[in-house]
Amino acid sequence: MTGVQFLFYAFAAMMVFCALMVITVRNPVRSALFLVLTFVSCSAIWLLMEAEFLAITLVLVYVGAVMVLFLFVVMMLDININRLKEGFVKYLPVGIGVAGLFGGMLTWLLYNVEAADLKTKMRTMYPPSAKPADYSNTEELGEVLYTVYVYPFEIAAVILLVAIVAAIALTFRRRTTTKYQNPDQQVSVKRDDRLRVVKMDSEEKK
Amino acid sequence: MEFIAAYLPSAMMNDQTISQLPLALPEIVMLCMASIVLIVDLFLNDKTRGGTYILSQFTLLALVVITVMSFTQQKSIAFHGTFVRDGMGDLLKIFVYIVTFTVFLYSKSYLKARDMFKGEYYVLGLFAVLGMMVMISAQSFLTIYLGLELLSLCMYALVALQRDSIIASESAMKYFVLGAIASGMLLYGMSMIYGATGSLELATINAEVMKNTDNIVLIFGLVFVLVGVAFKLGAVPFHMWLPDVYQGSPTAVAIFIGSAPKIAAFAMTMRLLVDGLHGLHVQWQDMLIIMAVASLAIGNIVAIAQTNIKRMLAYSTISHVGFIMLGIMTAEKGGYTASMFYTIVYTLMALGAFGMIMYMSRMGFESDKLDDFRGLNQRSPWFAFIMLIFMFSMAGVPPFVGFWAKLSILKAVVAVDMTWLAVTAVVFSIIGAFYYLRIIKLMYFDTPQETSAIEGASDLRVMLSLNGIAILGLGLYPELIMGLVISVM
Amino acid sequence: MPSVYLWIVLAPLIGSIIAGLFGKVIGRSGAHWVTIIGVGISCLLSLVVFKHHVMDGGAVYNDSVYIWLETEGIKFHIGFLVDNLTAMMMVVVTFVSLMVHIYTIGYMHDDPGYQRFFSYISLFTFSMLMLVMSNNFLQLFFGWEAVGLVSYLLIGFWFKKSTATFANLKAFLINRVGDFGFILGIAAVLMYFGSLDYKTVFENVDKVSGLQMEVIEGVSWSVMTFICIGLFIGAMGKSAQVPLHVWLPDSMEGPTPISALIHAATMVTAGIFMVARMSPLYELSESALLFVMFIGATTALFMGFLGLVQNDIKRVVAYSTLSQLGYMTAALGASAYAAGIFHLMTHAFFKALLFLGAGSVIIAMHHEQDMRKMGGLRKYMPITWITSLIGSLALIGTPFFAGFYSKDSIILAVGNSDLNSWVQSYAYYALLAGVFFTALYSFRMYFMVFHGKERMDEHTRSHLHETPWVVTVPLIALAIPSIFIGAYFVEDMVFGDFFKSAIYVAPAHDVLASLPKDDWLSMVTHAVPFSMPFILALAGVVVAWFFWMKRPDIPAMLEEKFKWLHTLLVEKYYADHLYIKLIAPFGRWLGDKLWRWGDVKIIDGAIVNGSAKTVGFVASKVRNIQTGFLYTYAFTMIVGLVVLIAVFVYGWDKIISTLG
Amino acid sequence: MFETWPLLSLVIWTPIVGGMLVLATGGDKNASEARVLALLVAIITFALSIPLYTEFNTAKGSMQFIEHAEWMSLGDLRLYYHLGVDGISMPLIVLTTFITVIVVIAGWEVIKYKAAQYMAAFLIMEGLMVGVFSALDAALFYVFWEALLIPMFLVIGVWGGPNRVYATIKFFLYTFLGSVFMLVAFIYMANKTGNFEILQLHSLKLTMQEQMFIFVAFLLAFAVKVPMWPVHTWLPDAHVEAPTGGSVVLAAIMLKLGAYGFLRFSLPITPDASQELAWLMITLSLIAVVYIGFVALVQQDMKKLIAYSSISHMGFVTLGFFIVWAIYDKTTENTEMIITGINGGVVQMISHGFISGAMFLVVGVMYDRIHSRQIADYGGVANTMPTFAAFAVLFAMANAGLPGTSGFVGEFLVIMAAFKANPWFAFLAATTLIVGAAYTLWMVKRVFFGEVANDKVKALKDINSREFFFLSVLAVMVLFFGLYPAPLLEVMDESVENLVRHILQPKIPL
Amino acid sequence: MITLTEVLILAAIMFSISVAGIFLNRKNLIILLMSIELMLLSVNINFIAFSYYMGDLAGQVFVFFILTVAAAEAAIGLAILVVLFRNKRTINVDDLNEMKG
Repeated sequence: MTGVQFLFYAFAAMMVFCALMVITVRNPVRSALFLVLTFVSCSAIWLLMEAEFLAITLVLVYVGAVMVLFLFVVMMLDININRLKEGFVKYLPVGIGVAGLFGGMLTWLLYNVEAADLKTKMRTMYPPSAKPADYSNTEELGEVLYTVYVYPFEIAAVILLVAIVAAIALTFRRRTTTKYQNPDQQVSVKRDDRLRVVKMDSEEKK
Repeated sequence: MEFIAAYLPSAMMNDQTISQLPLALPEIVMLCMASIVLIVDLFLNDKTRGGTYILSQFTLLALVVITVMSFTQQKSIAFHGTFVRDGMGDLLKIFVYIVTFTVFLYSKSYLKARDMFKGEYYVLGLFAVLGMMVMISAQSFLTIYLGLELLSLCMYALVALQRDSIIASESAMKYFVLGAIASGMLLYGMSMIYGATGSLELATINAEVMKNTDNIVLIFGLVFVLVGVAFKLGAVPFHMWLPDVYQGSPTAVAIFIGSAPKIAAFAMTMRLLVDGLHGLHVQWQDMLIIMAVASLAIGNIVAIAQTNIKRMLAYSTISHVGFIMLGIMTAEKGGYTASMFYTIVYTLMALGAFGMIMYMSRMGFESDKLDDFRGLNQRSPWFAFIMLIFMFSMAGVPPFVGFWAKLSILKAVVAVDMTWLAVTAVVFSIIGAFYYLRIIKLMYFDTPQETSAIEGASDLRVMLSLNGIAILGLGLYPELIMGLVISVM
Repeated sequence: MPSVYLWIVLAPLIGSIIAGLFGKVIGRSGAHWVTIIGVGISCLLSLVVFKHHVMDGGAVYNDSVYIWLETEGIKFHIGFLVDNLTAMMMVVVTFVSLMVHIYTIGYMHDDPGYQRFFSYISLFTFSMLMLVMSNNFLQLFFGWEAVGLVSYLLIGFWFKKSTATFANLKAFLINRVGDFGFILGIAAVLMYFGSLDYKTVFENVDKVSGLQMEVIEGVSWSVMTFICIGLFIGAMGKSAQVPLHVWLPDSMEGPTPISALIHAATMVTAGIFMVARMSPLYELSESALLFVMFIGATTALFMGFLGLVQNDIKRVVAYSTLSQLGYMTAALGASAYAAGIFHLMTHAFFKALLFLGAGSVIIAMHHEQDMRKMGGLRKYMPITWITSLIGSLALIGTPFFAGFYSKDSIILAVGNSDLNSWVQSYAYYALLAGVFFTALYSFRMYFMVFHGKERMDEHTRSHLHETPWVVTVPLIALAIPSIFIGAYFVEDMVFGDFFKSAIYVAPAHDVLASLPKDDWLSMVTHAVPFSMPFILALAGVVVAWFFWMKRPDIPAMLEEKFKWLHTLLVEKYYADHLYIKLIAPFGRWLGDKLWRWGDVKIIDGAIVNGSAKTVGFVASKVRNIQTGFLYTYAFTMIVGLVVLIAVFVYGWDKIISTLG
Repeated sequence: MFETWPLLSLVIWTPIVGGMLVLATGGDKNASEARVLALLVAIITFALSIPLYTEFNTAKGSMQFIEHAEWMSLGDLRLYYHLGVDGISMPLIVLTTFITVIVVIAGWEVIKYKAAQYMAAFLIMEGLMVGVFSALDAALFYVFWEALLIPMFLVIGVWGGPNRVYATIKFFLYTFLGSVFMLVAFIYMANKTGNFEILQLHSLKLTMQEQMFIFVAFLLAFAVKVPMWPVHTWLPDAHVEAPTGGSVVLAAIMLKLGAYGFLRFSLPITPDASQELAWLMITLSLIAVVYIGFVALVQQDMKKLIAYSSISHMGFVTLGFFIVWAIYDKTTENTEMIITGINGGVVQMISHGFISGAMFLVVGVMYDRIHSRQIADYGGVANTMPTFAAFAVLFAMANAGLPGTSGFVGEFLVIMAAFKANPWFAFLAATTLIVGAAYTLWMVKRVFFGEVANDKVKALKDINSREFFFLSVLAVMVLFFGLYPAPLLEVMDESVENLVRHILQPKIPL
Repeated sequence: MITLTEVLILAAIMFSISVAGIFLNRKNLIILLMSIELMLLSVNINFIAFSYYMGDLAGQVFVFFILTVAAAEAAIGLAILVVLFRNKRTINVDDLNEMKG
């Protein structure tokens, strides 16, 4: 077993364990934290596969931003944790069955896939030789991202914009109980708005 | 476009990309206008919100003009194989604009009555249209996925837009979770195909697939990709979101979900299966048959048991999707033509049916129960007649255009020697006819529960009438659309 | 001449239409005038035609008026064939009809449906003329059904009476049973001859006579027999032969003039006429002839029995009509067509006379028809009495009266028939016995009505008087031919060549030719006093006198003693029961079951609504898949995915092989 | 003067456009205008249809008054707006326009609720029915065929009786069920010929197996419409619930569509399959005649009774068509009586149009007064409505197939032809002489004869001039075609001969 | 050396786990959302693996975009969750059954 192999298996095992914990632990906060761990292990594996930029991005974006968002929401919403895992055991066998069957099918298939069925450069299942030392994954990605993939890149920008708009539209509440002043209205007030002259007939004496 | 290039750093785009920019003019205009609408809306208050509406509608009309003017039958691939401009795409886009325009028009009074007449609806709507345009013009897995997500994210948000509605947020949640799962599966499939072909571009993929059409990894990937497609179309068994979302979302959103995205989904299916994976048609034909028959069965049968018309329309959508899939299933030009025709016709009918619901609805009253249609003929004979046109058209009764749509699909199916499938389809459409008839029964044979006259905005009434007349007129002369569709296919 | 034929037919039709459609405009007298004039013209012209054909020996007229329809070259005509047979029938029909028209003025005097009645009987005259003058089977069938229609309308003339509407329905339906056979016969004619014109058919009989057909697998029938029996079934219906006789007695629910005209003189004899007309066909099938003879003889005897136990005056006459029709039919069976037609003619007069006489009595008795409440009417209504007596004597075959000649020749013919079968001897003895019973019931009626104690109530008796001239004139007018016509025509018709080509008798069957050629006087001298028929008739009269004049206790005693026999007769051999209690209820039962089970339960219930319900049920179950729970939805998607993978990646065959 | 007129199009579109105009007159306050307009349109259409008869060249068996135009293309299929009539369809068209006039008059004062819509529905239906009879493009035919369901569905549902919803949905689904299979068959054949031209389909070669499937598909469509046993159960329900006009059109014309379909499609397109399955068709026809006759006998509802009698009578039509094969002797190639059978069927169609229409109008006249269709609610109507009773008895007799009325002609010809096929066919068919008379006249007896049954009957008023008009017009027609059917036969004879020539040619490719 | 198959199998296992998570979680919507993240992660692993073994950068680019979109998706998903919680006061999956049938 080479070092790379060892690292891969170690991180893979950790990742699978953490993923399992994500879906099984009772407390959503813990789930979120296990998810962070999953991502970190994954990031390590990606590093093994020379996707340095993405590995770092994963940690930065996911662990740094998305998971924080999750935690934030989990904590913001006052959730009764005890109720959340009810019935878990009841569905466990079915869940394991379905997921097992599914995973089994996938695994078995992939295990038996012939190299010829995959378009790998060397027509082999083994990784290519290591990149030269001055190779920069980030640079290479950056180069294509703004040239070849400029169109998708723009779309991705729009998607983020939509996410912003949508998130605000959904969650931003103009509190109706709060009173606001509108200086514009205050300044442009007219006499008729404030003053009303009421004409009344004089009362007749009886 | 030269002047744009002059102000851009040359590193950002190479010359080739810049010279291709005019091809994406509709997308560029849409993006700009959507952003402008977003910004303009900030400066508008509830009284002047009409500006957003008018601007949005103007955008759509302008896009119709732009796309028509630059209409091309020429297939040109741009932006390093991520974008394609062709006749089919242009035609579908034009219909997307028209449909969206109608959606906005129908929804206006509905939104006003529910304090939802806000900029978000239009901004998200326009972005969703942009997403559809991207999907329609996609020529790579990447753009398909991004377009799909752009569309989906807007839709998720739109469904939840009625923030105080329990069912709206519930259906948004369901839609979101299931949609995310579906796109996860789609991506998994894409990754497998990527692994087997080494490319994300459909043209290259197709070339690779042709070399080895029974590659197990490809088929494996195909199954997953198809799940994504089926989900978007709403085919059984990936249809479960549809009824809940249709029912739960505000009608103004349901009409949107129920119409234009079907065109985009059709385009996506065509791009993926035909442009990209045509080599695997033997496999996806069988898959489509299974899903199409299941859709026809479930859609038509379960619709019978519905009492909510939006939900019923959802099931009816599922059954229509079955027909659309049958056309694609033929893996022949005739079938694609038929499917495209069907999709367009279906959106027109769905628009009308939802438009009727909005026409009937009032402040604080959804009018989405079947019973709300009781005795409509006594309250408003003209619109009862319009609804009758929509229902019979959906049921596939001539002389309405829905019949021609079904006919062309059946023709395509029979042409590939699958007459049994055509027979299956018609058997289910008989069952389906029952629930359409039931609405007509309610409108014409029953006495109204309330007799108050129905007020509807005049623009809604005009448009709805036009919509109905279009269904009838196209039924008498379907060549109007059919000719276009044939010419671009 | 053609226009004359046309006018003979059209005159009554026009009268009928005017009286029917414009009855209110022309009023009561207008109605009877217009119809009487119509029928009168018809009668006069018929006499002209008779003279032309019979006296002057004019050529047979056979031409079509217009083509009814044409299909693949087969032309169906409306046209006339006038020969001696037709001419004779025309005279009989129009003459009796004219008499009945006149008589009706008196009989229906107070009836609100006066115009309608005249319209009907004129229409009847038209229909009957169409029938007898037809030159093809189709028109024959037209007339056949048209007279049936009018009969239906007239029996139910008093439609408020439920018995009347019951009787007319019954009459129509039983006739339809006959027509059923008739139309199959016509169909066979068309199939084998390729035409329905008499002329073509008769000219081609030789080609068809040898043909066989298999209606039931393995049993081959002669085509001729099939055709003849088919047609004869029609005749059985119309001429009320056993077992399709049950409608005739009930038809007496109609007004009496109808009974005289339709149900005695003309319509019921259509069957006889038809068979005579078809003689070229019948001659080729001995089986058919035997069948005809058997039916005729049976009717003649057994219907006569029934006359004995009836107390309704009209019914007695009705049963006697049945019996006499049986005689005619039997004559046809013996190939003695001429004799049959001869009897038809004489019978038309004397039976019409008897009916009108009975009607006259009924008028006088204020529409009381029960003979037990009559008696001794002789002195109140002399003309009616005398004419009725003439009628009765003619009926029983008293020498010198019309009925004698015709009836005697029939009995002789049947007796001499060469048909070698038990049927022939059965028929002969049945007819002989019939003579006795005819005399017995006829004179029973005669005595009960005109002689003996006056059993009517005081009120009726005080009003008894002879009926007005419109009633008695026809009686007299009919009484005259009832006496003389037999003697006048017997030589020509029975022994001579009166009918010329109209009737064809195969030489082998020609019984009439084998009889000794007598003139009318020698016929009488041969018969009196030692011939069987004469003795039997005389015996009948004597017994009748003895039983009902001298010792009325004897019939009562016999009635007591042979209770079962009496009941059998009163119940008309339970034939009505067969139809009303068995066949009709069976039809309704069958219809009910087919409807309730076949249509409502199985087709509608199980299949139509069943499948609709099944779909609904399935829908209500399938919709439960949509549980509303997110995980079910996701689960469904996953299951769908797994299935697709299993099927398409692993393959059906692989999965099945691993499972099995 | 009519040579250059697009007569068929005019007859189709005048009532449809007119119907729209009537619809546009709006609510019930303009009912009288709507009625007048509807009558005007109906009469104009009838007038336009008359030249079809007068200008028709009876010596030609081929299509006449042809109109042919490009309509559209469906993929590689061409669709044409192709109209034309032959001697079989032309009389049916004239019958349609005639009956519509009667129906408009019959619904004059009776229909008070949404009169404009009622009239419009019938006018539109008229145009569509004429379209069905004159279409020479199968797709066009199908469009008219199916579109017809819509107005009829509404007519029964809106103006019908208490159980109308069940009846009308049953009617719609039943017929829809049948016709979609026909559509698939059309498509199947069109894929072979490249278009839907009926006349080209006639000469299409098809293997036996294909013919079998196509025949069965056609059978489903047409048998439901005729209706044949056992797919007839929609008819009694639809008839009972439909308003009088609906029943009249349904019985007088709609049922003929199915029979017409057999003639125009099943027989010439799939002759070999028809021959193979002729036994089935004959059996079903005879079951219709006999079985349904008995069923009619026990009906308590007048309309139901007449509906069943319609089914029974239509059995003669199909019998007349399908005995072709039993008559035809391949060895001698003798075609004698084949045409007669088909002629009989067609004549029966026309005549049944008049008679059943008249019978339903008769019931309608009574229903308008007493609002009951139950036989038991009547009795002795002849006492209070003598003129009406005379008409009723006349039509009843025609229904019972009395010679001299049009009801006889078709039955007679069919029985004649059936005898040639097999005496047993004729035997069974002829039982209708008895049973048909039994149920019709029994009903007449119970409804019209006898003492006045109750106060309602006692209060009846005899028919007014409007009712007298339409009943007498029908009576004249019934009698005219009974006494002189030759013109009818003359018109159709050549066309039927032409058809038979076609039928007798095997279509199986060698 | 790690083989491609091993990586793909790892991704497949991750995918299955996420599926199990979606199925098993009947109470907590947040965990459902996390499961979806897991699913996307497994896809990403696939892409990276293929990209690595084929020496093709496109896979990595795709992953880049998936990450972007997933972030946006998470934002919207959580926004919807918040809206839902405000309306229903629960994020229990079992309570999401206003509509069915």
